Amino acid sequence: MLAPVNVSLESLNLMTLAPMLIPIIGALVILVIDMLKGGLDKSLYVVLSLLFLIMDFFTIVDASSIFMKDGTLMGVFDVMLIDGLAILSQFIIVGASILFIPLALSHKRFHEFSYPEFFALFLFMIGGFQFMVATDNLILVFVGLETSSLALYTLIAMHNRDKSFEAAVKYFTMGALAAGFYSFGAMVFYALTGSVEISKIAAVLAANAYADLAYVLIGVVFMLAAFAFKLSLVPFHTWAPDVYEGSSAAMAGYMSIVPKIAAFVVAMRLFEFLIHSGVVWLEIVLYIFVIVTMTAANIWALVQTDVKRMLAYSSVSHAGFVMAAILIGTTQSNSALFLYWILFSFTNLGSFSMLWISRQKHLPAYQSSDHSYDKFAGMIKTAPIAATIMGLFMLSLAGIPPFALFWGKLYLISSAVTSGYTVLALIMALNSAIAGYYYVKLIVYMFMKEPIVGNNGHMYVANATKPLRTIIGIAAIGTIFAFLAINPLLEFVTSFVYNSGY
Amino acid sequence: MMEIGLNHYLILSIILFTIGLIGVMRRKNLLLLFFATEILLNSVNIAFAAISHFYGDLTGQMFAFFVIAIAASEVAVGLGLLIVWHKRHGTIDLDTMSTMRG
Amino acid sequence: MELYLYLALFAPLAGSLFAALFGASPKIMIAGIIPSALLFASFVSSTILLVYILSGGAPVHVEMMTWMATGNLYIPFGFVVDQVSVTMMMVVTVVSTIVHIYSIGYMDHDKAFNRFFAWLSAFVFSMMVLVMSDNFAGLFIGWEGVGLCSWALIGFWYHKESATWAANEAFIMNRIADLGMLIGIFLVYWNTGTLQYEQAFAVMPALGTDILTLMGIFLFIGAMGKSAQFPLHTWLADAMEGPTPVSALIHAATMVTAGVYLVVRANPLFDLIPHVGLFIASLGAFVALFAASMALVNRDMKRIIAYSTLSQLGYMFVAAGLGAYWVALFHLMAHAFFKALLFLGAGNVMHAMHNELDPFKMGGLKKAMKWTFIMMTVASVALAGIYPLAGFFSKDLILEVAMIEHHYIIYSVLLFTAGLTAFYSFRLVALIFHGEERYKLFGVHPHEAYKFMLIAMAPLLILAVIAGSFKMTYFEMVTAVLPATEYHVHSAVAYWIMTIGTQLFVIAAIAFAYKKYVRSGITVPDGTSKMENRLCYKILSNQYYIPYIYEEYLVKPYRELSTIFWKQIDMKVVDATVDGIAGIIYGTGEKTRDMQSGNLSTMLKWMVAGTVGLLSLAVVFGLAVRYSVEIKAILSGLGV
Amino acid sequence: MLDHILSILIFFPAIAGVFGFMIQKESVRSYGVAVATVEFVLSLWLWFAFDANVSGMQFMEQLPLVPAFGINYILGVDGISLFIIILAAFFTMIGIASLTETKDVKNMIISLLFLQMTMVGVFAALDAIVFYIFWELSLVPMLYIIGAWGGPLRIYASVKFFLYTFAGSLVMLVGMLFMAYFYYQATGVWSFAILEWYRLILPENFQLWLFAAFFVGFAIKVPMFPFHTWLPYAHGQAPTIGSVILAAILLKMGTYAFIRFSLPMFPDASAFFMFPIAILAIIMIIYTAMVAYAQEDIKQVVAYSSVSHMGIIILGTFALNVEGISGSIFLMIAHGVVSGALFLLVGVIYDRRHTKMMNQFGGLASVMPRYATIFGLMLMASVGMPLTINFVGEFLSLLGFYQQSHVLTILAGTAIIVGAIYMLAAYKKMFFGTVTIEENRNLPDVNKRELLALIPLSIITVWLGVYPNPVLAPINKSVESIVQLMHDKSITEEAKSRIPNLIQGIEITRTSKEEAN
Repeated sequence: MLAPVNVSLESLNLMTLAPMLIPIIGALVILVIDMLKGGLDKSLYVVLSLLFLIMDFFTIVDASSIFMKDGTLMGVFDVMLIDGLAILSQFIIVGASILFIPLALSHKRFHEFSYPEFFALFLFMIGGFQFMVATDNLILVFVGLETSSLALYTLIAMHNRDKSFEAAVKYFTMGALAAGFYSFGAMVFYALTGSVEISKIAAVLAANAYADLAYVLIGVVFMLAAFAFKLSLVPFHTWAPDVYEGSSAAMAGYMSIVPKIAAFVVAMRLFEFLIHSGVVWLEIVLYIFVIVTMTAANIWALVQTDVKRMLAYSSVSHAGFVMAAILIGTTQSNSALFLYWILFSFTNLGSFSMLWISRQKHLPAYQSSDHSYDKFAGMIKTAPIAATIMGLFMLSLAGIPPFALFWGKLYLISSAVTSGYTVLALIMALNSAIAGYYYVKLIVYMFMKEPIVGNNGHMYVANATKPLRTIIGIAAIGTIFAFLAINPLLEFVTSFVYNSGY
Repeated sequence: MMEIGLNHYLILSIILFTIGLIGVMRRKNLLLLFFATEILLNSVNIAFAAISHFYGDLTGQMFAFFVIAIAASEVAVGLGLLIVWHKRHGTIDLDTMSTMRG
Repeated sequence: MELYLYLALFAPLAGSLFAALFGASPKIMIAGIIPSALLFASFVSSTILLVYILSGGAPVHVEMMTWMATGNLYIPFGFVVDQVSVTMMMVVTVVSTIVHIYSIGYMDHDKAFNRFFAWLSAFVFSMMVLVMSDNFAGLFIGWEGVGLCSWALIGFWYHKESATWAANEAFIMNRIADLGMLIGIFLVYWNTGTLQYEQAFAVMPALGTDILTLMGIFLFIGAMGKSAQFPLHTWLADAMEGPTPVSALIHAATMVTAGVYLVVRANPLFDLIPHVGLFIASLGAFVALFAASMALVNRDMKRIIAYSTLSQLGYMFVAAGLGAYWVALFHLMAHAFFKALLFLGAGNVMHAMHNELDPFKMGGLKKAMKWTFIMMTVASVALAGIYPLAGFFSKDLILEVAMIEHHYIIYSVLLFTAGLTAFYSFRLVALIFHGEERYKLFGVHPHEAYKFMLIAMAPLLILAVIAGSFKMTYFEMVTAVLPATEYHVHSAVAYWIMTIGTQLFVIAAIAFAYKKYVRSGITVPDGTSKMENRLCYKILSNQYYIPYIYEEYLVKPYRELSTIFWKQIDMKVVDATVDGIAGIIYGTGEKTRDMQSGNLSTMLKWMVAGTVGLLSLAVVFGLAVRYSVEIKAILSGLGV
Repeated sequence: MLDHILSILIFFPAIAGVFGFMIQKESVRSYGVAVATVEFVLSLWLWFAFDANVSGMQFMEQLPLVPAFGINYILGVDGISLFIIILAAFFTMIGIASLTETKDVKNMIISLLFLQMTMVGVFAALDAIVFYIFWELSLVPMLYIIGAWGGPLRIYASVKFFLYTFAGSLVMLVGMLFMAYFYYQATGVWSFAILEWYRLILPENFQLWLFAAFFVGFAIKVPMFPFHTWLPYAHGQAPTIGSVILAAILLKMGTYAFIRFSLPMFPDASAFFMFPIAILAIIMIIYTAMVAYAQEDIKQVVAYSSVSHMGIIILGTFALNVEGISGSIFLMIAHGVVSGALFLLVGVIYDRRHTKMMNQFGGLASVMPRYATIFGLMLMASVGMPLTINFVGEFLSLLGFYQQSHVLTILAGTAIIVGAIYMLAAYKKMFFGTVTIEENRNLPDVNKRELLALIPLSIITVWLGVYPNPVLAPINKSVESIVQLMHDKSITEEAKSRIPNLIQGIEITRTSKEEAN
């Protein structure tokens, strides 16, 4: 029989829940406001969301100072786990969200932003991501994952175009399949160890010295499939380009950053103990995943004609690149993962925002899609500053120093080198070179071609407003002056990763 | 009479899961596709419940409950999308859904 | 004395720069006069230096400044005036001063008068650097400098395809030899640690013969190019495309003798390697004969003289190769005088004949051009080596050297060549100045050259006559630095037999030439006569087909190979590989992008396929681990 | 101010470039000239303040950049880099001053100023990552210059240039990371400081791999055969100014990097790879010279001639002795001046006739005598006429290499022959003969603006040919210390014997020679 549970409030350590609760409360507040008085302008919701997110951010800052003092924090029946990874990833999640939400204040009116539900769902989604990263309980991971995913599907669909629905349905269906994989994988681990907590699973497996390796591997396969979907590793990536294309540019940029960091953290928690326990199979499979993902995605990105789709493939490739960190699994590589992702957030959000401000409602005849390359031809002549900034983001994505992403690549490749993954390091380097082509291709269009007749450059900033410009400005400054921030970031990230035991 | 043991449940679960997978691959109708994903999730639920019983531990059943809850919300979202799609296109055939490619 | 050294050296440079100032402007007289005056100053300084040296002064050695210094290498701009270089300085300044003055008249009507003097003086400067330098690097500066000026002057009339072609040929062929020279310099440096003559030669006796032989060979390759020795000789005849004063100065008197000068200068080296010396001498003898034979049938006045130069260079190399450096240098000097005279005379004829070069179209010019006739005849006599003119003293000496050194083959070749020399020289004189006035057929009205040109030539005339008398003074002087071997046939009888025999042989050759060509009825050969269709005539008139062979088997293949390298290899292999790699990557993308068919069903299948793939990998791996012991057993059983 | 003169040299043009956006379009050229002149004067001041008797680094600056990972902003110059920096400043100045582009001239000048920042940065950087930053960054303005102002194939050419060099330098980056890792293993500290790396003695097989990794990056940049094919396209399509800067400065980055990185860090590998590299260099020399001979476009001739000359530079570098390395550094400067001038000269005629095909010319010597004269001077410098700047470099490079191999030097020495062949042939086609094409009959001779660029170059060509010492002496000083370092560091017998020990000086080489005999 179950023993009565005696719970004291302190031992629950509700503080650990605070960061997740704030966006959820925020979402509820927005819904309540809408119920009380409908028809309010989107700016209200934007600012409200922003406020809650900033509050959220500060609780994470708070949590990080506690972490620095006391180390890893458990709470709520040890379900919540606030360690360095959780804090770092939450920083990225919330930070990117803060940068994303003002993008709703576009010049042109878009369907989704007129619904308060959009913002509520958005905040729910953030709460979901935060749950996902701040636990090592597979149930809570699942809940967080699905909360955020379901919200995300809806957010994509709310863009209210044919392509958006198509994208949402595709994403949704595949997500459902991935959810099935995930639960199956969790089931296998549960069957093997009788626990759904990663640390306990690890302990039990280690205790019997991986006697049932074949079964462990089956569990790993399904987990891997689920996360490969989320991280868009080839061949589980097929949703990515379509979903990016279907959703608004801003949303696509967001999707390339936040869901992935959440998935990376879980993958790190789940797979690294396996790799470190000597599951060679996983190492090989991850190796293959990493190489195939970054190379194949790069190659497909080469042949795209639409910038957003190209960026989608490029995001896939970046995910593969960063997956190498999990494969390598040292403190340096894990730090590199976070460093990379922080820098990637700035750059990628910046570039997608540039697409967002050039979003047209109606396509002129020469444009086959929203952001075809042709659209950017001769941009330097008509909109020089926008072109320069866009070029900057492309250079950063290509890994040209001293722009932001270079430092991430540098550190990540260095971690590969340090751990003896020489060939991997070379492949990573050469992939950066292949990637150079499609980033430069956009630069070529913008800087070296003549503008199409009738293009006066206005369309590049047609959707721009002050908040959007500010976000782009922040992204640009972050991208250019990253070199000043690398050292503090690196020290911060390394100490957090190291103190979490990764 | 054979004793029904854990293995039987697990085998059932795996069979159901496989059926679900095949359904996911074969079905062209969106609705049937959703059914297939439900089968997937529910097959796992069976396994969870059985394992939970086997260990005498409630965690598995808890997981199953969460899965049920999530499956329910998935259906809600999925059906929502499906309805919109049907409104716009009058069909829920998967093959109509390929404007984006490459 | 340093002042005079610098004056002698830099006055021509000043003249050159002065003329260059007006390089692009229309002709002004001053651009010719000032350089000539400066050259005269150089000549005077050289004379003062000569007197100083003659009066027993120590060699003047100055180090102007550092040129290159790195590592252990130290190359200064150092100049030395010793007995050898002062001789060369005298030759150079005398001939060039005369040629300059002569050119004022000769180039009178040329648009590029100013440019001509700029280059001509620049040449003299380079030549002075060449002879006065106290190290191999400095020599090389002059060496390349004269090559450059020669290029510019051969191609002076750059609108003429043949001239520019000849210029480039000369330059490139010289470059081939210069590579040898360069390698020789490297060898000297890495084995002696210095490029200064004095130090380097001081170390050389301690070096192995192999190294010294290599050094000698490579340095001599350099000399072969500049002095147009076989097989690098073709450029010299083609170089006659340049204005005649250029031929006189560069391609007769000075530049082409630089090779001889090099061997003379490097005598301590060549003394150590007599086998190389013998090779040099043999080649020299061969060239002497070879060139003379081509001169026999040639129908271009200037080319005939050029071949004769080539032939005489062969004589000089014989002397130098056999260790008779002072003889070589002496012949060099004497030859410079009468050959320059001959060329300048030819220049006069050309002027008179409106640039006609074929002696068969001339004839009987002695009436119209008395002084030129005299000068050219004297020069030819000197060339033929008739007593008491300059050639006798120098050329016969070389024959004696060959005899005394017991190289009888060389001796006989040289002797035979002497006869040929006399023949073709007087064939030329006869065709030009004697016989019928065939030029009238071509409507030409010849006239004598400007008086000052003739006066300018006068010193050469005098020198060609009296240069032999300097022999003893010269000998005493240069033997201070050169091996003082005196060449005397031991018995007086033998000496007299040899000398008189040679003289008779030569005179007979002259007489034969006159007999054959001073007669009426000589017509311009049109390729129909019996002689012209003889094989040996064809071989000779086609210069042994060597230019043809070079063109067909070197130049053309080089051009074709270049095109193949570019179009086939660079574009189609190297570049295509690079583009191919890029193309493969891009093509893979194009081909596989259909994987993203946009169909949800396919996407789901990919996911399931991926999972199943992973699963099967897992199973395989799991099985492999479980049965690893058995697998190993099986594999070892299979001998893996 | 002297304490930070290098930073000023690097960032002054960049900051000026940023401000340049505010300048009126018509005035921007004067602005550019002014900025570049100030920069040039600053660089001259650097030379003036440079102590030629010091072999080590001068004007060092150090700021932490990413100390946690050992990346610091370290700058410094020695005799090796000093003159290339001055050359970069000089060429930017005359390049802008003689600019004839009129299209988007503002963007052009701003790009040039940024390019200048990267060029100076590369040569002043003493931290591998800082070096790498400038190295890569230099691609961007060049990409733009070629791609936006170039010929018909400009986009292909610029992208090829970019990707090729980018790919190569990424391999180099991996090598740098390895090097830093080895340093970390040896000392427990991360560092990318080149001077720190110098102190590290690596086992031979590590050296070989690292050398290969660095080699890929450098060889593509140089460009060495068979990685050279981007260069003719880049040159062929680039506007004049682009070619000038590319040939004069950017190519030198590769050869400079060999001397800065490969030699002192991997002396054994350098000795090990000396012969293969020398053979590549010889192929470069002869093969590209022949390819140059086959060209129909005068600019391509000059472009391929660049490759050919770079071969000699490489050869001199891998002579591994003071003479050769000094010579190769000097030849870098010399080739910069001469090829830069040649490209300017090609630009002159291109501006007049809008064609670079040699068969469109002929007889130009009579139409444009001054042009022909300057071209002739540069031609002679290019073929290595003594008393011109190139000769000093070529002579020393070949002289240096002769110590290592007789036969290879003879082969490499054919450079003076094949070089003369294509150059004279080109000159003949363009300048000699009679004017056959009507448009050529009244071409104006070089004008004042062009002379502004060409005359200083001509003066330098002759001045440094006659009196190279002001440049050669500081180079020599620094090279001696590098060679000594290499000798001390080397561990294999092969390398010890190949690299001279300067402390005992020539005695060693001479006795070993005699023994060999």
